[in-house]
This record gives sequence, C-alpha cells and structure tokens, in this order.
Amino acid sequence: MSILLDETNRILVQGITGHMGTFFVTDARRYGTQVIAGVSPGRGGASVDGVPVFNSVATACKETGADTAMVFVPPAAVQGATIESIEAGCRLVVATADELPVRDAIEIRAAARAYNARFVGPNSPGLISPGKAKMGFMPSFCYRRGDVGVISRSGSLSYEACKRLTLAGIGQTTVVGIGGDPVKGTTAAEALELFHADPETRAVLYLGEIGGSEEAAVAAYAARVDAKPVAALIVGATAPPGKKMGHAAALVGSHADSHEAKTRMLKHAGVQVAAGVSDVVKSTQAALAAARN
Amino acid sequence: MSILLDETNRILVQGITGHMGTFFVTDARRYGTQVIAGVSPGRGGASVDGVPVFNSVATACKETGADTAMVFVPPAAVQGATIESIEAGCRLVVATADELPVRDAIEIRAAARAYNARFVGPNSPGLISPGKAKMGFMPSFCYRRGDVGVISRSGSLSYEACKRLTLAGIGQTTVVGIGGDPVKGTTAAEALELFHADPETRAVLYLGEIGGSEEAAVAAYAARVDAKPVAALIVGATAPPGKKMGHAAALVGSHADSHEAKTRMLKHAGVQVAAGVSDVVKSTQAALAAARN
Amino acid sequence: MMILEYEAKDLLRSAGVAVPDGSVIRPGARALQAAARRIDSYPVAVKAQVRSGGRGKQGGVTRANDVAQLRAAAKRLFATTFGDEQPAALLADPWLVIDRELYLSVTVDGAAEGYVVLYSPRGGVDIESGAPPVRYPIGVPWRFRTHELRAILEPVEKDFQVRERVIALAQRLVETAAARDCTTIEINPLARLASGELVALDAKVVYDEWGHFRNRDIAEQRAGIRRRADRLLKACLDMQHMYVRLDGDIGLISGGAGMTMAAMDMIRRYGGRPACFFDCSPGPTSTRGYRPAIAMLDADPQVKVILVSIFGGGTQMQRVATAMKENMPMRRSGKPVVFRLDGTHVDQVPGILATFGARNHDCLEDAVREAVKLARRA
Amino acid sequence: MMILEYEAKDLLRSAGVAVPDGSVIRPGARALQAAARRIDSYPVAVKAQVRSGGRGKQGGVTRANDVAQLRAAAKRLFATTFGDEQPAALLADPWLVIDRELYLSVTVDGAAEGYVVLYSPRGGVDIESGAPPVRYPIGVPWRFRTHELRAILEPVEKDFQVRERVIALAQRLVETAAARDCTTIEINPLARLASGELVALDAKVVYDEWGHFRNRDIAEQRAGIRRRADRLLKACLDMQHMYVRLDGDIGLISGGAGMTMAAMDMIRRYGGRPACFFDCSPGPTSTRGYRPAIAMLDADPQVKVILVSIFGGGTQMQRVATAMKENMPMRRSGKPVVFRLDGTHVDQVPGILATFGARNHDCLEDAVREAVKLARRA
Repeated sequence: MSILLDETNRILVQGITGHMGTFFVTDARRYGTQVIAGVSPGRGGASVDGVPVFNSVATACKETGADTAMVFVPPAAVQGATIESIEAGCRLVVATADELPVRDAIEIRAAARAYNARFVGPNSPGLISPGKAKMGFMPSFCYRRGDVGVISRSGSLSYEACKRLTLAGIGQTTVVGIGGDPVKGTTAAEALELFHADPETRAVLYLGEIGGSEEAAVAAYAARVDAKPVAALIVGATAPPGKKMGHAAALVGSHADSHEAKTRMLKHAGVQVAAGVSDVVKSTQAALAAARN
Repeated sequence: MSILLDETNRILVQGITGHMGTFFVTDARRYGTQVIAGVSPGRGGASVDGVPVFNSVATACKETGADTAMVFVPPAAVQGATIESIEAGCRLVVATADELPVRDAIEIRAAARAYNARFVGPNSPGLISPGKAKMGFMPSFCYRRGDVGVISRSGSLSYEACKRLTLAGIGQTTVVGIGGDPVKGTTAAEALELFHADPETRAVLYLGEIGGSEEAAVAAYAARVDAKPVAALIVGATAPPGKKMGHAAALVGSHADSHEAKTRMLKHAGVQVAAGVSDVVKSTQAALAAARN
Repeated sequence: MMILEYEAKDLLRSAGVAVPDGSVIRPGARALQAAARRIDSYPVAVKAQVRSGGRGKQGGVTRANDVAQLRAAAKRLFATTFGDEQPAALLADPWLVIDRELYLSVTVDGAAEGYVVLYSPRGGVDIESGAPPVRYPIGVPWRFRTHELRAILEPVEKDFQVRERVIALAQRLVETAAARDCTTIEINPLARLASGELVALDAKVVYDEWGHFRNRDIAEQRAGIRRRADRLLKACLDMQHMYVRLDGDIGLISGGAGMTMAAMDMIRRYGGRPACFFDCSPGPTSTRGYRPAIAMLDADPQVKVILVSIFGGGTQMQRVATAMKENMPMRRSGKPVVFRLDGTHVDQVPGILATFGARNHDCLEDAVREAVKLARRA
Repeated sequence: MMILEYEAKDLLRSAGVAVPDGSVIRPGARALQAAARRIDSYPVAVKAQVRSGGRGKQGGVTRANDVAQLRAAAKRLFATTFGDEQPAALLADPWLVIDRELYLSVTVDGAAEGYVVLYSPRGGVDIESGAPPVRYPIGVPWRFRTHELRAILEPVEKDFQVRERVIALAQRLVETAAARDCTTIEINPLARLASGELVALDAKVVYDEWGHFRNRDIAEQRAGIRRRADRLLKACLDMQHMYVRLDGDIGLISGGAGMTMAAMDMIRRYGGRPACFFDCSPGPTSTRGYRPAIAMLDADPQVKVILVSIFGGGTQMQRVATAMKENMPMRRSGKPVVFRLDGTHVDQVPGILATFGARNHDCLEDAVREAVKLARRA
C-alpha cells in the first residue's frame, strides 16, 4: 500500500496549458500516473498530449471522474485554483508552487479542513508512491517500491536521500514533500498518522530542517508506545541563528529551533538521527531493524 | 402571539454596568421584561438592580438559563460581544448601537446564520411586543397589544407611527426596528416572513425610506397571493438625490431608490401607501379592512 | 464618506492595482509650475477633483497636448463649479490609448448580506444606460471564490484573458474594501490597453466613517472635513450630528433619520420648505448637543424659523426641554422657535418650556403648520 | 522581510494603534538640525534603527535630555555597528513614564494552522527569560473571537481594563497582519501608561515578501533591498536567488533550501567552511540564473573555490550543464569550480561538462571532499 496517492487516483491538472503543466503530463504519464483531465479557464475543448482540457474543475470532475488535482498556476492564482478543486470534491490537491503568500496557504488549509480534503504544499516537490504514481517533478530513477515512508520539508534533499535509499536497496511506500513553508497543507504529524495506519509502511524517514515546530511533532510520534520506528535527518547545523535559510520556516528564532536542540529532542524520543546526509541509509537501516523486532 | 420576543425570553444584558445598560434594566423590567442576567467582563459577581453580573455570556447562560441577549457596548466592541452571545447559543441577539462599521455587521450576520440565531440591529431601536416585553428604549406609552405587525428602518419614526396607531385603537403584535444600515441583522423580507407565520398578526405596517432595496422585498411579499395586507410609509420625498440622509442606507443612488419609484412599486404590489406620517392610521385601517375580507 | 479620485487611486495603487502615473495639481501659480515640471510627456488628461457625479459631461475632464494647454485647462477648471463644489485639486494623468472600457465595482449590498462584485464588459460614462452589470454576491469577504466569479463572468465577457485579470482584480478590491472599511470601490472605466493590461482610469471610493477607529485614512478624512468646516458646523460635527443643507427657510432640528425625513416631507406638504436635514440624536444622556445646532441655524441667514421636533426613546424629553431652556438666554437672534417634543417623560415638558414662555405642540402637524405660517410671515 | 522600527510603527499607526509621536533622524548634520527643530519636548529616547536583536543591550537606545545630548547620541549611534548592521536612521521618541511593560504579538504558526496571538503581562527586554506568553491559536484571521481570547487572558492578566484593551489591540493586529501580509507583528514592550492607555513602545514587523503583488509596502521594501544591493547581488536577487553570506571560503551554489543546508553541513563535516547559503533554484526551464551567481562568487575575495551542487527534479540537468558551459568563457577569475549535478537527465551531464574540461562527481561526498582540498590549497 501507500498513502494519499496510488494507481487509483484520477488526476486533473490545473494550468495544464502552461509550461509546467504540459511537462508534468508527459513525465507523470510515462511513470504510469493516471492524468485524465486538464483545466485551463478559457481553453476548454482543447487537449494536451491527448488529455482533454476543461474550463472548470467541476466540469472536469463531472466529465472524467477526476478526484485528485495537481495545481500549476501563478502564485497569485494558487489560492483560487486550489480551493476550486477542494470545493469540487477532490480528495487530494497538490500545489507545489513556491512564492505563495502565507495568508493564502492559511485559507487553503481551512478550506481543505472544511471539505475533508487533503492538501499537499505549498513550496513542496509533491509526492510519489514509487511504482504507482507521481505528482511532482522528482527524478523517477531515485525511487523504488518498498516499505519506508518518507516525509520531507525540502524537495532536492528528498531526491538525494531517496536515491541513496534506492541504491542501498531500500524502497519507499510513499515519499511526501510537506514543503518548507510555515503553514502546510499536510504537516509532519498528519503524514506520520497516515504512515502509521498504512500496513505496508514499516519505518519512516523524516527529512527536517532548523526552525519551526514540525520536529517536535515527529518526536512526539516517535515517543508513542505503538509508534513505527523513525529515522531522521535535520539539516542546517551550520546555519547562523537569526538568518532565514531560503525556506520561510527555516530560521532559528529561539533556542528550541536550533539544530542541536532538535537533534537532542529526536534522539531522546528514540529516533535514529543521521549525523548528515551521508548517514541516512545507515539510520534508516537501523529503523528498519527495529521494525523487525 | 408575537414574533421573536414575548414574555418567555430570558434576557441577558451585555455591558450592563454602563449607562445604557443600567437604564435599560430598570425601564425594561418595569415593562415586565425578563431581564435575568448581565455580562460585563471583569465585573462578574456584582449586581445591577438585583440582576447578577457575569464575566462571560457562556457563564451567564449556564447559570441563569438566559437565551436572549441585549448588547450595550461601545461600537468597536459590538462585533465581539454580539458573536459571543450568538456562539453561546442565544436565539435572539439585539444590538441597537449606531456607529457600527458595516464590515462588522457583515461578520455578525454571517455568524448568526451559521448558528441559526436571529440578530436585530445595528443602528436600530430594538423591538417590542406590546404588553409582553421590550428590548430597546422605545417610550412604552406609544404601544398597545393588538394585531398589526410593524417593521421600521427608523427608530423615532416607529415611535411616532405607533403612537398614532395606539391612539386610534390599533394595537401591535410586535414592532421590530430593522435599522437604517445597509447590512441588517434582520431584513424586512425576514421580518415579513415571521409576521406571515404569526397567527395573531393580521396586517403589517412597513415604515421605510429612500435608498436601498428593502422596499423591493416588501413589494415582492405584498404581491404574493397568500400575503397578509401591508400598509407602508416611505419618508424622504423631499430629500435631494446623491445626499446621504443620516442613515448609511438612506441615499438616493439611482432612480430605483427614489421615493417616487418606491411608492409606485409598492402601490403596484397592492400595498396601502400613506402619503405622509399623518396618514399611517388611515392606511393601516385600510390594510386591516382588507384582512377582514 | 466619498474621497477624491486621486485619493482613491492612491488606495488602489497601494493594493497593487494598476493606475495611471498621474500628478496632482493644487491651486496657485507655483503649484502649477511644479506640476508642469513633473509632467514629462503629453498629452495628459486634466481632471477636476470633485465628488459630484457627471463631471465628464460638465467639461471637468480636458485633454492637454502641451504645457500651454495644461495651464489653460488648470485656469478654467479651478474657476468652474461642479454641482456645488469647486475643485481643490486637479489630476493630470497620462492620456492612454484604450482598447476597451470596462466597469468593475465592489460595494456593500443588503441583499447580498455583505459585499457584491458588479461587472460590465462595457463601462464608461454611459454605464447607466446599457445592460445592467452582472452581480456576484459574496457576503463576508472571505467567501470570495474565483471559480464562482468566473462562472458569472463567462456569459458576458468573452475574452478569457480579460476575464482572468478581472477576477484577480475583483479579489483585490474585495480584500481592500474589507481591510480598509470601504463600502464602495468603483472603477469606471477600467481600461483594457492594447497590451492586454487593465488600468483603473477613474476610481470612486466611499469609506465607512464608523471604521475610523481602525483606519487612519478614514480618521484623517473625517478630521479633514471637520477642519474645513466653519466654527459653527464644526461644533455640530463634533457632536456627531448629521447635517445636510437644503434650499428652504425652515431650520429643522430633529432626531433620527427617518423621523427627520418624515418632518421634512410634512413641511413640504404644508407648503413650506425645509432649510436642512439636521439629525441631532445624541446619546440618551447628553443634551448639550442642541446648543451648537441652534447656534448654527440662528447664524444662517437663509433660516427664518427653527422647528425642534424630537420623539425620544432613550433620549429623555425633560432633559431635552431643560437643554432648550438653558440655550435660550444665550441666543442673539430673534428667530421664532417651534417645539414639538414627545416620547419618554414628555409629561414634564410643558412645565419646563413654560418657564421661558414656549409651548409644546402635542402633534407634529400642529407644529409644522405653525412653523410654515411663521416662515411665511418673516 | 523585517522592516525597521519606525516603519513598523507607521504601519501600526495607520491601523489605529497608539504609538509614540516620534521623529526619524537620517544621517548628516542637516538632517539632525531639522530633527532638532521638530522635537519640542525633552527627554527623548534615541533609538538606532537596525534589524538586529538585542539592540538595547548593545547601547542602541539612549536617553537625551536636551539638544546637546541628542546631538551626542546621534553622533555615537550612527558610528556604531549592531551585529553587522550600521543604522541608516534613528528614531527619537518622547520618553514616556511607564506604569508596566506588557508583551503582545501576532505571528504565523504552523501548529495553529495560521495566526496565533501571544501575550505576557510582563514584557520588555527580558521577555525570553520569564514565563512563556499565553497562546491564542486562531488559524484563519476571521476566526478571531474576543471572548475566546478573553478566557485565555483571564488567568494571567488580572487588570480587566488592560485585558479589554489588549483584546481590542490583538484583534487590530490580526486584521492588519492578514490585510498587509505580515507574518509577525510584535509589540514589546507594550507600555501601560498611568492613564491606562496602552502604547506600542517598540514594534517588529515581518512582511511576507510573496504578498508583494497585492501590497505596495512590501513591493517597495523589496525594491529598496534590491536598490541598495550592489550590481552583482542585484542581478542575483532579480533571479529570485536566496543568498546569505557566511564566513567561510567555499562558495556554494546549490538548489533547494534543504539540500543547500545539507551541503553546508557536509562541507563543515569534511573540515571546510561554506562562504554562503546560495539557493539558485530557478523555474524548470530558466538556467541563465547561474551566470550572476558565479559572477558574484568570482568577484568575492573571500571565496576560494566554487562548489556547484544541484539535484534537480523540474530543473533538468542537461540544461544546467549547458548553462555552465556557456558561462565558463566569460569568467576572468581562475577560481576552481567543482561540480556535482544529479537528477533529471543527469546522463547527459558528463558529456557536456567534458567539452570545457570539467567533470561531474557522482556523489556529494566526493565533490565536497574535492572542494575542501582545493580551498586548503588556495
């Protein structure tokens, strides 16, 4: 199994006629993903790579049975497009865009909650359930099917870590990029709950950063008696305090946010913490070994 | 019977320790109104004229069984206080304050809708069900129990008109001041529906003004085949176009808002339209006569 | 409280809406010289900054092709009166080549229970005579949905690029109206340039004056209006009185907007002419507000008679009567005052009025008839 | 994007929050003279306008009892460096007599799914050392409820008048944060005066730079930062690159915030020191952004080696390699460049790099080891 995404998701692409939309259609379908509809207001009736384009999400869902949305529109339009899909009944909506105002992410999150939908993003690489489907631009060769769930605040870092896992023979159930922004569609805590409920996932690798409170939720999960084993990498050991490291949330604001404090807290909760990206395989192997007992 | 308010309403007063709050307690109780609790944050434990004061509406409702709120707080605090009562489960909330920003009235109205509560105000004299209870500062001697429902956009005008009805022997079921602001807690259309459903109310007197679209709703009701007879007075025949006449909504913005257009529309719908305040008794009598047939 | 076009455009600019890069010109030769130096490309549209509608039809917008024409236009416009308003400023906007004129506004609407968006693909001065704009009722501002507005625009706006830009703009206007306590933001015309860009060529913004406590723009507007008022009106505005000058001779002091209009209507019905709409309903206890009201009407040469008509609920009548009694000795004018007080504690009124030789009319008709008679005689 | 204290206070003032009526002083004798003329009552608090924290503890706030002391304070403060920042302005606020210092802030918080209000009855410089503030999580701004915040404040703030003022203020701050795209508005200290009034003595506001399209304040801030940057950094900022200067000698060009930090951490682990955090992840097609990045590091005398480490998904690696190839002939510096490209279409990379004599490292460890070795040698 996997979480959120598998071969059954029927995906529509908002902004399908743009650069990123068309690139996604080709790449995702090559991977076996069911991309069945596109939405581009004013372009209804056209088609992209054989995928029919509609003027609205509601029409696309009605005509094609789409239940999942991938959003590629300019940052100022992301809130409107995402909420359109949520209100049209999509169960999963992914918006990878960065440059989304936090204010808009807050509204999207509230809409998703009201409609019992799942939102992944913003400022995220998306998610992939290896061997089944992908919603994002992650390089497919970095992944293989397996039994480790991966949660990442950063896109490239998840490619790097998963490639290392894959080369070491460790496959993934689902790799979900929760994104680097302070208000997330899906938090680490929520992704952990999903992996917890997924019978195929035996251990979780969490790729975190300095700043924010996401890591506290990971430690809280790991400390549960029924928790699945967790491995983690926290980057930013060398970041100076008080400077924002690219991601809006990656800023050491107080002592609790620092690399040292987070590492200590995670270790205390029983998490296998990697000393650096070189050690993610070793830490994940340790978590899997714990799962075997 | 009556609408919204009768001797069963258990009323709490927000801002009971202020000038208007204490004046209201004395006056309303003298009329027989059940004022059973007060709310004034930080003054919990005190009492005003024997009425116990609480720090929050939730506590007041729990301790006294209050189900109706009268709000006397400064304009900037009205939104918060009103929504507190709505969310605490009050079925009727009255805020007579003027100077309430429209933006706040919009939020209050939405909250009332979400909680299925009734909000009367802002910028309104409140309401009275003669012989039963009053929520407002209307002079009690102007009213008597009877079978005409009165709806008014203006406070003083409703005193004037009701005194004339009362002197002429025409009593009222309920007199509801819907207020002069563009976004109302209770609209004329909603008040009409309530009077329509009230078996004791045999005819309705509507006191309107230039500007706004309230009068269109009155005409729409009167044109229904099952409508109760309606009399109306529209003031502002002598107001120049483009000038705001005190009430935020009393501004002739287009031809449809004008006194002439409104009068014509109401007459066309079968409403007994009074030529001036001197004729309200005559028009109401005509409406009652129609009710007798 | 409506603000001027250039102020409205400043507000729009601050919210990220495209407006022409214009220059404000104040009266006086120096200010004109400074503006002429700032303007580096012609032609420009020179626009009188007044609140009155129909400015364009009254010649309030002129094209100037060079500095000389700018000077001539400024001279003429500063000397012109629009409605009852003389421009305190002009706005010189670059003269843009327009592909199409649209109409877009956000306003507060009772039926919508809040904000409503109005759009028409044909804007401009003749907006009233064309097909009515389409309506998108929103209610609370955070209920705005781009896909709902899109569905409403589709039947009337065929250019999907314009449609998408209008949707983004409408969202911006709703957010701005909510954040800055505006009851209306109207862009007419909203110009589509050849590049596809939408620019607000003219803008009308109405502030909700009761939002002043959280909005410095509104507070400053209010302060500005009070500052510009003369001493007597200023005292009335300080009391929160609502005053609108009319063209008659009966100075009506009343309480409550509806009752004031009812009295105005009755004055006219009895053959008189009201000199003002003057709503002096203060809080239930303060009655000192009547002094500046009477002082202002006493000083107004147009007013021949003062009619005080109050029907009070929270306003207690013995207090109003006492306030009147205290005011009388300070009056210099001999204008007659007719009283009709009714409402809470009215039984105490006749006695108080009698102390200064006045009497109370039991009903409004009698008081109005008396006032009309006195005005005819004066 | 944090703004300066006086800018933050301007924002608060516009939202109806009470702030001291201070004067901004720019560098230079003339500006000081003008400020001295404006200030008509002493003492004043002279405050260095810098973004760095802990200004107070570094002597960045001084009391001046007269003009002479104001001059002396200005001279000293303009010559002082706080963190790595020299003040571009001072703020002279009237010295208020304070009854109590409180703490109030509104910030964005992931756990709250949006805005959160923080309050402490004891604010001031030592806020971090006292009991943590109470939290009111709101989420969407329109979910703010005065009665909910009141219930949270009751246990910690015993003065009910202060409590009510704090509630009103908090609501104002939430509305302002939402309307103006602020991720933090912090008032510390919020001063209670003897009159009971609450005044924002110091304020910190962080704008969300991605809200620039609907907020001119933010757009101007961004433009200002770009304007003040030198030519090379400006080109990088124009490309949306994220650059933070560090104190090492290995110039790291990377993609993605997490991956960039991972590479920084690895450099340190192998005994090297990164010269910067430099995230150059452009859109999936644009690759010309690498040119200004390399030019900037070439020009930086602190940088001895350039390490290009990109793991691309949407960013296709053959395009990155080609961009590098095109950049190389334009370089004047002989600084070595170490490459580690991986991700989409990486199979085409070695061939392209070979055309200009470079080679690609298969794994990050090798590339970092090489960069550290070269930096030691240089």
